[in-house]
Amino acid sequence: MMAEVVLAVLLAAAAGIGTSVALTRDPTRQALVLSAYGLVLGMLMVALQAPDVALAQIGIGTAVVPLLVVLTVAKVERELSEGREPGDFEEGSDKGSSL
Amino acid sequence: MHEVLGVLPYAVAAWILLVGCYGIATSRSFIHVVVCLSLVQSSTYLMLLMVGWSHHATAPVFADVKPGVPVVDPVVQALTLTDIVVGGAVTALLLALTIQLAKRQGSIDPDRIRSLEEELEE
Amino acid sequence: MTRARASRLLLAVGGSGAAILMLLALGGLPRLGDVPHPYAERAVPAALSRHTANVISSVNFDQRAFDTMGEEFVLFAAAVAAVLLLRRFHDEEEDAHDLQYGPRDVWSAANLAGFALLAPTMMVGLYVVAHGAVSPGGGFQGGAVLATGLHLAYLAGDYVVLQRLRPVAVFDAAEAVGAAGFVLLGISALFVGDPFLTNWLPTGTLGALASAGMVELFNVAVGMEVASALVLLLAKFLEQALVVRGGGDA
Amino acid sequence: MNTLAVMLVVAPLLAGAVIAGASITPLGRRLADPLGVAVAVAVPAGAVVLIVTVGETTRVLWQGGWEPVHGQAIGVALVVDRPALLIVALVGLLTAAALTWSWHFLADTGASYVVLVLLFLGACDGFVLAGDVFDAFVWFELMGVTAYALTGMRVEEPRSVHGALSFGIVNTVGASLSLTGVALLYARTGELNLAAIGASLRTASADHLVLISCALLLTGVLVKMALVPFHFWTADAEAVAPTPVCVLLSGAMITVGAFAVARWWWVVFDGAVPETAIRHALLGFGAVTAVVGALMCATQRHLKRLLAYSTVAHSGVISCGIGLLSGSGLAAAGLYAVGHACSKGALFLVAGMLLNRFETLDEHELYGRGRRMHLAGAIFIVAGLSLAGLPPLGTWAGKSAYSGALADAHAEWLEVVLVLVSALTGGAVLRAGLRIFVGLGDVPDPGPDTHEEPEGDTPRRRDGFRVLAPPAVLLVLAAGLGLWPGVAAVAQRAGATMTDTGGYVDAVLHNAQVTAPEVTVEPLWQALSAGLGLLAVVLGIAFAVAGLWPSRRPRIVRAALGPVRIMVRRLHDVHRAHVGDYVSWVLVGFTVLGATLLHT
Repeated sequence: MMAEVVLAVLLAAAAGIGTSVALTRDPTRQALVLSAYGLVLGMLMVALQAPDVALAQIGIGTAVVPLLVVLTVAKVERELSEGREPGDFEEGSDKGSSL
Repeated sequence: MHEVLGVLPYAVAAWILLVGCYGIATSRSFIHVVVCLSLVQSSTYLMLLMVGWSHHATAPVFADVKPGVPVVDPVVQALTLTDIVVGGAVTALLLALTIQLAKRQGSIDPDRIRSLEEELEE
Repeated sequence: MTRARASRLLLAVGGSGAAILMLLALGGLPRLGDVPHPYAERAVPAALSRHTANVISSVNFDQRAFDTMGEEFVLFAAAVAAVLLLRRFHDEEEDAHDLQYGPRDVWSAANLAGFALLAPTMMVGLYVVAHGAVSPGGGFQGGAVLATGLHLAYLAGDYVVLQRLRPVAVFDAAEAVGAAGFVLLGISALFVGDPFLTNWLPTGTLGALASAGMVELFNVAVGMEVASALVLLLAKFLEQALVVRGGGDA
Repeated sequence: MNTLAVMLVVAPLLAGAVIAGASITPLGRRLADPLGVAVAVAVPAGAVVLIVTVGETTRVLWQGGWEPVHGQAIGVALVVDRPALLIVALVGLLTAAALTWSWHFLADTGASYVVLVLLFLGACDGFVLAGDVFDAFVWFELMGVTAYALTGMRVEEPRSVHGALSFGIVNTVGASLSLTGVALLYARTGELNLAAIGASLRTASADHLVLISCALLLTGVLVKMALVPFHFWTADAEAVAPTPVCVLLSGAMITVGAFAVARWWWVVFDGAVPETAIRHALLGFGAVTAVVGALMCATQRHLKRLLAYSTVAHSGVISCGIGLLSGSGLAAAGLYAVGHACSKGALFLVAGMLLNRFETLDEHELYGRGRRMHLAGAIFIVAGLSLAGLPPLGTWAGKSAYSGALADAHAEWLEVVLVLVSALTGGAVLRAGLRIFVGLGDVPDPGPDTHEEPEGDTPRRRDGFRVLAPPAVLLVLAAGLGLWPGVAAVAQRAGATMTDTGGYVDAVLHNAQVTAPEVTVEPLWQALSAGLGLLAVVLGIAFAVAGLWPSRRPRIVRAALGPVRIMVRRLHDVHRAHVGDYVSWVLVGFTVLGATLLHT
């Protein structure tokens, strides 16, 4: 009984935080929300009697992946602020015939 | 209580899967896309673990408990473990590609970098 | 219809269709907790027959070790790929000689805490790898702890120290040894006349360290592989994020 | 024998790890090419040895020695039978051709390129031989990860990186849907072994859960097979991937995906899911894919993009062959897939030679510039005819087998699709070949700059033996297919093995000695199929001529092309989407697939 209550609460939290991961548009903040989501997922896994999986999830889903995201954000923002010219291929070009 | 929960918990996994797809489809940044993709992957962890859970069963580690005690399904847990590592690897690879995209393209907005379908017919 | 609206419409059709299908499918599932587990009922005795207390480890490293081999190579491939994709390229190479590291001002207490935590974290990581057969944990989890633990030095703010702790070539090699090691352990069974990946070492008493035969060795190979692959990944991303271009490249 | 079979999967992986480890020293780096090619040659050789020695029996190898107890599986099985070995041999052959072609390729990537190609090979082999649905998923992911990395490895090319990202994102969504399907099937049956899941499902009629699990499971594979509307990543990735990787994506991945669809249908779902449901789905998706792919292919001027869309079209044809749900349909699909993979591989390799020499892949830009590349030009044009299925080359053997299978299944209308695909894709290749290597046709308008970086740091301007031999060998194999009299028998027997559900289950779960069922073999050479093959080629040549001399088209042709052109423009508009749309399309495709299965 108690187990189901805990599960229900954690499931609701996972659904809620998961939704906000998708809806958070700012990348740095999204990495934080992702980390929080990873933690909730880890707790949910403990509640589902999966301590092994929870350990891996906390290590990879809460630490490594969000860290990689933050590092990517840092790199990408610097690249973009350096104001490189976008590549020239994205303009549609009016090329001639084949058909 | 499980009468109340029923199959609703599985719907949480399906919800996360679809919300992740929604995030990808409406995204304006490839970093956001990749994070949403990891959300999509995480739905499968949940689905697997919930399928393996049973009432009044403990974790399948016979360190503190004696053999014979009911345990939850260890197979799906092993699968989830594998899946988590695979998911992390894919995410890392796609993030590396995103970095290169920013360097080469000067943008990581999927809307600005549309498909390469520009070769036109007559 | 504008392109943006067409995209929304497409998403609405696909998303709602997929949602309806998923709901229809879920309606056919047994209620949470009532799913039958015939495979699991065979896996548990199989694990105990090989004296592996942690059934998940038995599934991962013995009964379904073939999956784990594939999974290990996924991680291996990802690390090789990250090194390949994040290599410095022509235009970057010109500036490579005046690369410098981004400034980091860190409170010295954080510095100290980072270093203080370094050693115990590594110990925990090794413990988790070693006890994979008997308690929750194992090569995956321990490897992840080891890799992140090593990067506490970065949290402590000292990238130079981290670089010294983490000579990338060594981890390149360690990763390959971990991956090849798993395969070679599997092949070792062929030499004693068993099928590939057989747990052919004698097993001890349930619950004791080194009770599960080959499971321990597979655990160590995976721990090595996971730790070094994650270190390589983090190293490549850190390098990208921290290294700023000197000079006038813009 | 059992060791050899396991080594088909394990040897490439181990060699990959060894090369990666050795390459931290300069001496070790020089090991990469010879060892890589040696393993890539050894795999198809080993597969051929097994094909001969194992014969028509099915061997089941239980990894870790966990044999089933009372017909219930514990470990992971590799199922080694004739059809699986044939696919393994094909994939190994393509890998060997690709690695030979790219010897000393991309010096700055070190050995990583060779390592990833070998892991891709191991993953394909594992996926094909896996008798366990989750094991297949793991190999599926390894195939994906290596393929995304290989596609994006030319990081100096922005398109390359972008194509790899789209590829990775769409395929990962597909993989997650597949894995959800695996979880749902596990919830129903509690099994992961394919035979065990199938046996369990067949005890009851399929409800919504089973039908939708089937749709979920197939979605991930259909993405890899590039069926419309799961195909959007294909042209983005194959147009920009390094040439040898294009060979693997278009030849190996499509074929391996198709194999999985067939195997999973007969082992897991046949007898539980109604036949008409899957028949409608595969024929419907296949026919639409064939037509869309052919039209898109015919209207491209970027060579690799043209070839990529032709891959989409041919994948549609292969899907139709599976959808006939008969051994003869599978035999046709298999023969067609082999003919396609070899012809397409040769075409991609020659296109790569053009890229490295002239730094562009634009058909108009290349006008007449290949006049002095006699051998390469000959290979390209013959491979184009082979793609169009000129008897007895390339896809013709497959098409001929289709004729019989279509008649058996009362689906003769598909002949029209087959002829159309052959004519348009073959014609487009011929148009490009004649324009580039012979300099025929109106002088085309060059359009804006189409410069692309050549592949590798020190691109080869001269075409040595190592560059010309692989496409030539692939072409000879494609040509030999229709000439070898035994080919029909091998294909028909392999098709019958695939459809023998009971035999598979008995071999896997009950350790039974199972031999492929006997079949009556219809000869390939029949008036109808030869005639249709010729018709397709004639139409293809007419199409090529119309494309080469747009100024001399008769008025009737112009009038007729009007509506087609509008339709094609619409089609191009749809393809000018971004990655978010690609994912929406995957969901739409899943919806259509699921609805088709539920409806029938």
